[in-house]
Amino acid sequence: MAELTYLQAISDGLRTEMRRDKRVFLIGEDVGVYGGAFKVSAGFQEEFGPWRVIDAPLAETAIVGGATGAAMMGLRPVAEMQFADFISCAWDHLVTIAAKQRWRAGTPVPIVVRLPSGGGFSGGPFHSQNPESSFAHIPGLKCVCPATPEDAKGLLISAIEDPNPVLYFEHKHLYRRIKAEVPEERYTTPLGKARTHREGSDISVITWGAMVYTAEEAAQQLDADGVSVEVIDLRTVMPWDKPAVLESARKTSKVLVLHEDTRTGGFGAEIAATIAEEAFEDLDAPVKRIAAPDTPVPFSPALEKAFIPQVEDVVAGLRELAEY
Amino acid sequence: MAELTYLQAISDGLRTEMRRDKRVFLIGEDVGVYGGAFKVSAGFQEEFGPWRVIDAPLAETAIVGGATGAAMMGLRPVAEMQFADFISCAWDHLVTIAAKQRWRAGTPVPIVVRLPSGGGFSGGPFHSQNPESSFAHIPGLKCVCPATPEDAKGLLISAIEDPNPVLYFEHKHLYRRIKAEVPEERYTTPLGKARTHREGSDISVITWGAMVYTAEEAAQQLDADGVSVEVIDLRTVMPWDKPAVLESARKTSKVLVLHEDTRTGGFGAEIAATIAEEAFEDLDAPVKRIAAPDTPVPFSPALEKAFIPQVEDVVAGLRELAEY
Amino acid sequence: MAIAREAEPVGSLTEVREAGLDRDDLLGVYRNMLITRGVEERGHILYRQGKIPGSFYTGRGNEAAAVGVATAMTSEDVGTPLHRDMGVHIVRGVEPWRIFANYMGRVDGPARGRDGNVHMADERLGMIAMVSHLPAMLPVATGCALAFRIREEARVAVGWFGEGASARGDAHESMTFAGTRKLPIVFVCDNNQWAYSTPTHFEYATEHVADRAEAYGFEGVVVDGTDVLAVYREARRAIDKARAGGGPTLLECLTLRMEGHAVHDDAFYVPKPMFERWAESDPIESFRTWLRANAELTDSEEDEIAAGVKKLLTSSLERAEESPQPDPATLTDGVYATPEDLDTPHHK
Amino acid sequence: MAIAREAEPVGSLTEVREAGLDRDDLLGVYRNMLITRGVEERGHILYRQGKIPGSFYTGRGNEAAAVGVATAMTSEDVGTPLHRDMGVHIVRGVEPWRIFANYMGRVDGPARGRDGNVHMADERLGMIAMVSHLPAMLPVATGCALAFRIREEARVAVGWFGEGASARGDAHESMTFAGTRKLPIVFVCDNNQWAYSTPTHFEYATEHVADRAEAYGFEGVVVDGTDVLAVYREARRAIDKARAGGGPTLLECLTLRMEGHAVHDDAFYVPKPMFERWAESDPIESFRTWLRANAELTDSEEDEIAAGVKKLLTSSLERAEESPQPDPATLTDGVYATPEDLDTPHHK
Ligand SMILES: Cc1ncc(C[n+]2csc(CCOP(=O)(O)OP(=O)(O)O)c2C)c(N)n1
Ligand SMILES: Cc1ncc(C[n+]2csc(CCOP(=O)(O)OP(=O)(O)O)c2C)c(N)n1
Ligand SMILES: [Mg+2]
Ligand SMILES: [Mg+2]
Repeated sequence: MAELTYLQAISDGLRTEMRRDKRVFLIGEDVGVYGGAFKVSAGFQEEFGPWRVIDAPLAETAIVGGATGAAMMGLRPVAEMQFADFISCAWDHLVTIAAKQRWRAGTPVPIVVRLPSGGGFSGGPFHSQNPESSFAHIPGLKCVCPATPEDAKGLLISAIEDPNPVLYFEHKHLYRRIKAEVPEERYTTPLGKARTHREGSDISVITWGAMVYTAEEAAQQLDADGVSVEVIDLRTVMPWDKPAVLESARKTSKVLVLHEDTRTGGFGAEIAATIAEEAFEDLDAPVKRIAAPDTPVPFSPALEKAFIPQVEDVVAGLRELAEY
Repeated sequence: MAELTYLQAISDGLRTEMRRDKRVFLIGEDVGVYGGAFKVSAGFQEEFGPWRVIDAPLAETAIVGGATGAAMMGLRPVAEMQFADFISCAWDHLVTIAAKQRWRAGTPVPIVVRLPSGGGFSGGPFHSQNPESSFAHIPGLKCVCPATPEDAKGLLISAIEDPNPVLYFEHKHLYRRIKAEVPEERYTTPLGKARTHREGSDISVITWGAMVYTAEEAAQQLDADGVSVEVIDLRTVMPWDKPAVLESARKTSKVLVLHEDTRTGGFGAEIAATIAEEAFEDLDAPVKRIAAPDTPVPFSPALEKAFIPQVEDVVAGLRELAEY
Repeated sequence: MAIAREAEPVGSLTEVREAGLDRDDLLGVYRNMLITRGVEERGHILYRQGKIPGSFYTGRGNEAAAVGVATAMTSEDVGTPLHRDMGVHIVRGVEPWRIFANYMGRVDGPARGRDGNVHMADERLGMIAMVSHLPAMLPVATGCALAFRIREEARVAVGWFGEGASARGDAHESMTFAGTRKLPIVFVCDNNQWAYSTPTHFEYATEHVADRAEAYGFEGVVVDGTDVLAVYREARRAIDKARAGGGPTLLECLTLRMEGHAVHDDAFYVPKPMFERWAESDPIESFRTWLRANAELTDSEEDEIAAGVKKLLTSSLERAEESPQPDPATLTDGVYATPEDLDTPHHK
Repeated sequence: MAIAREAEPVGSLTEVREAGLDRDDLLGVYRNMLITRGVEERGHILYRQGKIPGSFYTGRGNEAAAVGVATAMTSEDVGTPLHRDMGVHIVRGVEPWRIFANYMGRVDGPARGRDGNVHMADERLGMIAMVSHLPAMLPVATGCALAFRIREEARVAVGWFGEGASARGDAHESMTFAGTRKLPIVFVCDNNQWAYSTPTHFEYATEHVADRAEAYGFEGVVVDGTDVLAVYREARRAIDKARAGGGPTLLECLTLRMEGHAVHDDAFYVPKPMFERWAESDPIESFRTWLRANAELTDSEEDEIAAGVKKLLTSSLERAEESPQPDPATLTDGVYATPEDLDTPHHK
């Protein structure tokens, strides 16, 4: 095992698949000569050549729609958006064609779209968003949100193997900040299986992506209060691991749903509504949601701190639940 | 008062505003000479001329983005999508510019986008969708979903007056099916105020659009069981009338949230999660959701009937709640 | 000022032979055009009988364009035909009974009742099912061409779009990408002069849509879309060029949409004389005349073909009506693909 | 083969006078170019001092293009400048201290700390704040032009875009709509030859971006974007034409992006000789030379202007640093506009 950053683990997963399966190729703006805005594919064009690491024009619909066409012809495209925010430019293609083609026409669309997402470094309204909730609502799409380097690699390989359009949200704020042991060989991490990041018995936190670490820190603080907090890392938002979430909810009877995207209509609502419906008799307190307020993502650090859920916000929420 | 169809009420509202305020103009595909795919603007070009009823090229981003630019210059554009489904082609503009411009740059964007939406007549996957949930999640946008002719007119006038981007979902299946008295004079119906379509004391149904009539029919059937069902017509999904919903929930203690869009991550999740959180102590049963299953909208009548929530589905849901 | 090349009509049988069609092929083309129109005419009757749910679209006037282009494709090529391109499905071998079944929303239609109209394609026959959103299939067709380029296969993608839909960004992004990378694709514009009720001058400001090709670094060609042989020859040239590594072509087939946008539309906005003028160059009638003058088509051959088509359509209708309605219990099946779905010719 | 007109350099002072600039104007232009570069240079220092959160972009090499076009606009005209167009903000009167405040995320920046970089605009000065998504402001600029056309006002919209962003659908839809309706708009392409690391031949397949104008039914012009007077003259022509009802123009200003895409990028992929060649036609230096040769710019005038700019920048920096950080309590204010927000000059 080698110690890899989250970013290196993504590169490693992608390289592994590209070496193993010559159908896999990468397409995106500046992914070739430059190696990608975040250098995920640094050195790839040298290794795989210009027709497997393709510098695309600044044209997101051509990139993602082109990936779909290539996938239908039997390739396994991985498309990179320079920032997840720019996936809005390919929204129509994804919801109209990629998501529906299997169901309505029988044609599978095995594409992966890599989406550097999330805030925390003053990227402002267009370089910080977490748009997974918008896509999780569209039947036919899958949404993957790894939190750890190990999952980043295993989930990316699973996403590439998957016969469906998969949106792979890689959290930029974890890129270089999170480092851990990652197996060197190829492995897959199944889509739709949550991970218990931390076991606990009094309150469950359901979350994903960078918020896993926020939850972990908050949980540690609650230890001091004698409150045992379980942290469930969903890993994939669509499909989401309902059995694991309900099991945790039934065990602890108190649940906090936490995400970095804005609150109203965010995917946390789906999770909270499901728990409240299906574990109704088991709940000792209302399911609480903590999420970003309903605004665009602000640029100034002072504002961004108020926007992204902070450890102290989660601690306060957990205390409220503990005392309920 | 005149008896108008839902469609005539929309025309009436639009004509009223265009006569009153010369800043209001209509732009869309085939809205001029043809009078719009559904004839909402039949005769408008004759009355208002070709520069206030503009036949646009088949270019949704130019239409909606163009509306934004014109609005910034002081006009009050109303853009028509030929079908709500095609708004996916202007998604990027709406979420990236229209929704965020006021907050981040101080520039208000008073546009209305008219969206003929909804199913029920074998329109298939691309002429039947109800995409309001996708937009209701985006801070800065408003979503209006009238159910009655009177509201159709009053809410449209409010939408045009509103200084924000407003998505006005007009349900195609109500166009000619629903007819009622509509005041001849100009009036506004405030955005964000729900309407009690039917009072009741045992169960609340929270819904909007064409589902109001499905709920009403189901409620009538429950009368026979001696169960009194209240039907709340949200009228606008964003902003949504949380106080009215919570009040009804607290009164009846049992709630069914009903919508025509697909279930997972639909806006019903937000409503259910909010009720379950904020009226936790008042609930005698889990908040139930009835919505379309997570698939595209099917073409065949047999499949479409299984897709769109039917009166009997709602009746079954209400009975389940009544017996809880 | 036109920039695109304006193609000449095809003259003699010799010229046609050079372009790759022998006399049997020509009769086959004629037959396919008859089937194309026949399927839509019968479909229209079904619609009036209340057997087709939703709306109904035809491509009357576009038979030569669709059949001509499809005839120039090989079985290995791939295309994304649209709502005026019934002829493509016919040429590539979709049996008419399955088309009628699709119209009626039955399980044997390529879309199995899940989608209607011409929103269908038999993937095994090298087609990809269109969506309503126009021209959203062009990026997909471009991606097919990209796959052929990556694998260095001698295959070509054909992407159809209407002159109205040419205004949308998807057309631009596809042509930009295909042009910069010289991908093996032919962009075929069905220019039927109306986009629903919208005339061409509100959709583009050049004389021809094909005048735009220059802006993408490849050739634009305008051809009379009612002349099946001219369409065939130009499509063949463009496809051969793409196959040989010469990059894309924009081939514009000029026709008139001879009916309303869909069944509900009486096309009141189209000037009568325009219909009259174009009625004189009906693609099927023109080709019949040509065949009689240049390929010695006889009365009996003509009758035989017509009778064969009629029989085919009648039996197809019967078979389609026997196709079952989809089972509501299957509604939620297959929203997500399974690995087995990839066991198709393309996915190896 | 180029289709667009390639503009000549501006010769004499007389020619400039005819184009509408007297000697004072010329010195003003020179001063604005100095301020433009100065603001970005000082910004870069602030960035290195850790005072600017996030990233930092400059338009070095594009000063003449931005200042030249903006100088040709009237105060009634409206524009959507981008991340290389600092000069537009300067010409239209945004005070440098507010720009520094914006860089640093302070409340006195036009974006009040909510957005950073050059994502800012003073609406009262006829600009609309850009978004990151490129070239998403073009449809908005087109809509401004539409408003002017509907109200029959003699005003013009100017929409900026990069040569890279020209590949996206938004550019196409805007130009299509503006071309078919002959809207009063000038599309200005800042062609700095790189889109991040991507060279032009992967973004478009023509010689010039302006060669595309023909496809939209209007004129394309390519001008040396380092020659402020040529840019001014061509922008003025295009704007006058639009104002007079002559419809759009695509004006392409050819430059080189003289730095990396943003601060973090050392532009290793740009061939050294390319930088060297373009360094020889530095826009400010070229104009200074021209002014000395053609407008008798003296040493003392030059010193005075330089000193004035320096003083302005220094005091602006001080003032900006005094601007408060935004109050987190205000975060959720103003997601939705209120009717009072419409009490602006445009909304009457
Ligand atoms: C993106 C999009 N917007 C609107 C429509 C509605 N619509 C269906 S066909 C049509 C006209 C299309 O014109 P054209 O591209 O010329 O094709 P034609 O129907 O004339 O063959 C329109 C506006 C659509 N299908 N897709
Ligand atoms: C829709 C979209 N996709 C990707 C990006 C990321 N991005 C920012 S600038 C840039 C290059 C832009 O090139 P160009 O249009 O030539 O402008 P330049 O920066 O060279 O002035 C890219 C790819 C973006 N801003 N918008
Ligand atoms: Mg057409
Ligand atoms: Mg550039």
